[in-house]
Amino acid sequence: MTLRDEPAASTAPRADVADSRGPDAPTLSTISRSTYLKEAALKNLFLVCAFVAVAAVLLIFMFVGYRGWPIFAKTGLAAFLGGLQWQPTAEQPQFGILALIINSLIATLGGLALGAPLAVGTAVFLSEVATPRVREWVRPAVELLAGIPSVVYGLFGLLALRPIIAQASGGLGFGFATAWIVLAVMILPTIAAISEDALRSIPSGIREASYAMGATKWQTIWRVLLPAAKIGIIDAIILGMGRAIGETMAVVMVAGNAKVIPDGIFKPFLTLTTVIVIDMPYASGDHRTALFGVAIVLFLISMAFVAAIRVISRLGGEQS
Amino acid sequence: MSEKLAEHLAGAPSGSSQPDKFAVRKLEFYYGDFHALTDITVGIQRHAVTAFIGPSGCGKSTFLRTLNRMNDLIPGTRVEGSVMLDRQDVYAAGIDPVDLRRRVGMIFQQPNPFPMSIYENVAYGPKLHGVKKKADLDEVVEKSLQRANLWKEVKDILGRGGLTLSGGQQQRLCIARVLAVEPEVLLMDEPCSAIDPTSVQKVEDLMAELKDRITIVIVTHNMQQAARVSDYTAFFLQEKVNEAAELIEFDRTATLFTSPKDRRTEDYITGRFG
Amino acid sequence: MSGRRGVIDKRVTNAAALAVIWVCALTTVAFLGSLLLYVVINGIRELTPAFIFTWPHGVNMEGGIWPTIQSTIYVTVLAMVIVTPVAVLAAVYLAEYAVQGRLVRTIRFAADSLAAVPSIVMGLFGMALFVEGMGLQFSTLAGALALSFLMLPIVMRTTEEAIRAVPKYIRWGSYGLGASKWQTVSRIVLPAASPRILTGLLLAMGRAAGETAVVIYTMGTMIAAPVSPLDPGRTMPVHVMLMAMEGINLKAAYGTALLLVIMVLAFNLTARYIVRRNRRMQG
Amino acid sequence: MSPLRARAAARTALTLTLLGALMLSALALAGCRRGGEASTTQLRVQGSTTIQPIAEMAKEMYEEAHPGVTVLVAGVGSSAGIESVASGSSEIGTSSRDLKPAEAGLGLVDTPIAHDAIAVIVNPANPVSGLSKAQVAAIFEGRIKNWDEVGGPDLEIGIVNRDEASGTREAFSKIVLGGKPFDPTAAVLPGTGQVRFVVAQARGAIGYISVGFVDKTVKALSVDGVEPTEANITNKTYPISRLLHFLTKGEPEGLAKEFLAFVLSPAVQETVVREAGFLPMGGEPK
Repeated sequence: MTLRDEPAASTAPRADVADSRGPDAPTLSTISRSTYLKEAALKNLFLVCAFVAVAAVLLIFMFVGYRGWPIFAKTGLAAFLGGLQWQPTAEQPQFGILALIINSLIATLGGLALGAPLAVGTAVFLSEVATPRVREWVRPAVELLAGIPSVVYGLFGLLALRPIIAQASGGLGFGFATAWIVLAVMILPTIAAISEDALRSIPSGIREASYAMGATKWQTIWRVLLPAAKIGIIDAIILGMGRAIGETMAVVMVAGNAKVIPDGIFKPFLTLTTVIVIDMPYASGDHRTALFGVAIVLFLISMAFVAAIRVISRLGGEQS
Repeated sequence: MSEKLAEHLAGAPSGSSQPDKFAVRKLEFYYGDFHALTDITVGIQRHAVTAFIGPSGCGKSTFLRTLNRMNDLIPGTRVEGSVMLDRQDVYAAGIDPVDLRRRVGMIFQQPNPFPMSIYENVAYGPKLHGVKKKADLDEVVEKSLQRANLWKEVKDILGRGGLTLSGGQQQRLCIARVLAVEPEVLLMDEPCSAIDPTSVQKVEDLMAELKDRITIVIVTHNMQQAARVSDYTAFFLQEKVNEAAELIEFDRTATLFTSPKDRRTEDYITGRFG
Repeated sequence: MSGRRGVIDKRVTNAAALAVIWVCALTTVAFLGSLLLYVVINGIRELTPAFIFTWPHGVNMEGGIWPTIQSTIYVTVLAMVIVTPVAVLAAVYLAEYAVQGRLVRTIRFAADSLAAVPSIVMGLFGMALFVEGMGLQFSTLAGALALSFLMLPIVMRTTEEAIRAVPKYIRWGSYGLGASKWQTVSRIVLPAASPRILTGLLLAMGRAAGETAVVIYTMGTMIAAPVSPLDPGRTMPVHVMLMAMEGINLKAAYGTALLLVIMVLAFNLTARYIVRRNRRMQG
Repeated sequence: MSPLRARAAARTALTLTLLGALMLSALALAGCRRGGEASTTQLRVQGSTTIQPIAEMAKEMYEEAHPGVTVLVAGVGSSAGIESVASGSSEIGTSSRDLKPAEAGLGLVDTPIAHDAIAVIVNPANPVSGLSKAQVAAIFEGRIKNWDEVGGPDLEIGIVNRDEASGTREAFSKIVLGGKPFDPTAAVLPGTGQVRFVVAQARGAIGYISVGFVDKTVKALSVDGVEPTEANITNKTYPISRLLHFLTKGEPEGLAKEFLAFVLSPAVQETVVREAGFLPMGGEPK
């Protein structure tokens, strides 16, 4: 340790040193009114921008609701939601969307049943099984799958997949079977990406602890990692469901658009989203209002999914 | 104990005819509910290097950051007592922390050049404060880099990214960047802990040169460095976990290191704990 | 103890399960591969300069698809111009100014909800508000406004993440020089976050360029090359959809689809490239 | 320090002003309405997808002959076409069906421009080559479900219907089904080409499209023993046939009148209409 003999400059009188910042240094300035106003104005501007998101949701609800609610008033909510007959152009028009709701649910759940295991498997593969080299190729592939426009999935479904299904089933090729496959592929990247995030956020110490107790890779995945990532994976699946039930363009090309609950998975069907595409070009009057009513239902379903994710995440947060 | 220390500080070690640059009285500091610092009373000598030492987590960096109100940026912090800069309370109502920070510059442990060119890094401060003319900026940039002993190394590569420099050069770039706004005080928070030994030497030389015009406060965990560069040393200690840290001893560096008055200071500088 | 037999069972189960996981991943890749291959094989012959740069003509839209390309680019860029200031400043608020609380929770819930609104609903909303309510009729501006609602949550989220990823100590450096909050945000934080913000923007633009349901009800289906924001147009995805649904000129559907996929992938790949280059530059 | 401060304040003020200006201009843009008045250089033709081919080709030829004139053609379906011309958002509405009673009061003037016949099509592999009109109706109403009921193989019938926006569906429903409802379980496809495409690929399928779109991928059935040939259509022996219409709000005038005259001229009738698979009006009296 080398110590200096004397503190260098401190004790010497300093009055002789020319220094503008002596005791007469400028006083600390107070916050000027203009600075304060400026920063406050900016902060409020940003807040307004952030509030655009809130305003947007309210606007959507209000405008779609404004255009759609007269149909509830006219037919009654129960008849609208619970009616099986969608006969908007009949002489006695009927606006029951129950068949469409049921078809949407069947299409969504089937797509989910096919796509979710595949997606979670892919997520596990990416986070636990793949070597870095393989991962480097598979992950971008999954991400790109997410970027492909839904109309291209629809084109593929209509022109490539549907004829194959038609051959196999002897029917026209439209139906749940075709829609399930298309929807499964479409929701796969969403579910895979979020599940992978959930898996990768598990601290690696947990894996090592499991291996150290003699567990195989699969046991570690099945007993430790998947339970630990449960909340994230459930979120991912709900998000996937939301995407599937709201999907329009891909479904309209392979659904076949018959407004009944079909008596088989190779028979045409119409959903909440596709009825809008099919009917909008010629709908007028109550029919048009009813389509906005369908949009309200879709909007509320999607909000319910978001709320469900909130609740599940909060419950998960309390657990751990 | 602290009352005595305060009395002691009021008289000594100041042999200067000038008042302290900073005079801190009875400072208490809280992070939310956590009481981090208690009863700090100390005077920082003008045109000298003052070192804060102590084991890690003893609050010396926190204290340093109260001097230019950097802690304001952390939500939930609270200060009691007074911090006087040239006899003006920096925590008084209405004081602009932004202007304060221009006058009391700060260097951080991690060299933190902005992701822009060397030139733009140094010119950033002057531009903030309204210098616009290219010629003026050129002059400030050159002068500041020279004062930071970096000019020779970078004068031909001013357009290159600040992040392409070595760690030690980056730290000197940060010093040049601060010097460009001509601060009266330079707070250095462990400026040498993340850079290589040769660069440490350069930064230490720089401090000796700069203190003619600038008051320097340095936080260091390295006692040799404190002994080498500082004129005054303050020793901080948090005696128990979850208890507020306090200032144990403050004196001329030579005195503190050779004949500490407090048992705990002696234990620390002779390496018995910490 | 399960003994030797148990150990073997364990190994067999492990191998079988891992094989299943491999199959999942390979199936995923196979789907992507077959989809891309299908579009490429059917579309590549159509992709001639004449197809890209000339106008469609005749009964079944034979010839080129230039107006749809122009419409797509126009509406996407316009949507980006509309959404960027709002989304970026909103993200600045959330990342730099907001204090966690009810307000922030509300904003986040709204952004998540907005992201979850089905695009067909967004399309009807756009028609109700912009096309009919504001009297914009089917126009590029109406399409861009509706698309900007779609892009808002995406850009907000990626920008907020980008801003949060800027290290604290870089901000301190700026504050330590006497910069105000806005100076620090505008001159240090946003430039430092800009590569990742750009990435988010590109991803959102890719999404918008491929969107069908929103634009079909706001921009219309008329083949036109919009010049003024009030001109209508038919974007590429809408063209693909109409060609496929009409089913007469499938060649145009394939060609447009391939070009659309190339365009969207270009957005995605550029975004990935920017992230990667940026990561490398920052060490 | 204060001039510096002033400069900084000025800069911020500028930034804010610019931001404000941006928002204002966006609002201004949003506020101004598109002029919907008739133009001397632009003609909007909207309506039937069946007529789309004729309108498109005529548009190209007309634009070539009259530089500076733009004809915008959109196939949105007959009903939407009628609505658009009635509301003034197009100058000519095209329709492949007659006006409904409800539409009669809209002040629209109808000019027929071509004959169209609807062919009932099946897969080429289907041995059935002709049906009675009653059989066709029974199939599309869902009363006959298997080809063996009409002399074909034991094969489930897959009905391919058109969407309700389609003028073809409207005509088919009126002529063949007499207004009775279609089998609701039938597939509903929104395009002529898609119907043809699907029927071409599914063995048991049956659909209907304008004769103009029949090609060798599908087989057109004879109805009541009459083949859908040109002669049979123009002499009106083929039972499923109709006229195609151009509609204007009031008597056609200006650009709309010139365009209509052009469409009815032999230059279009003998080439475009034929190439599109329809039959010209010829010298037939209206």
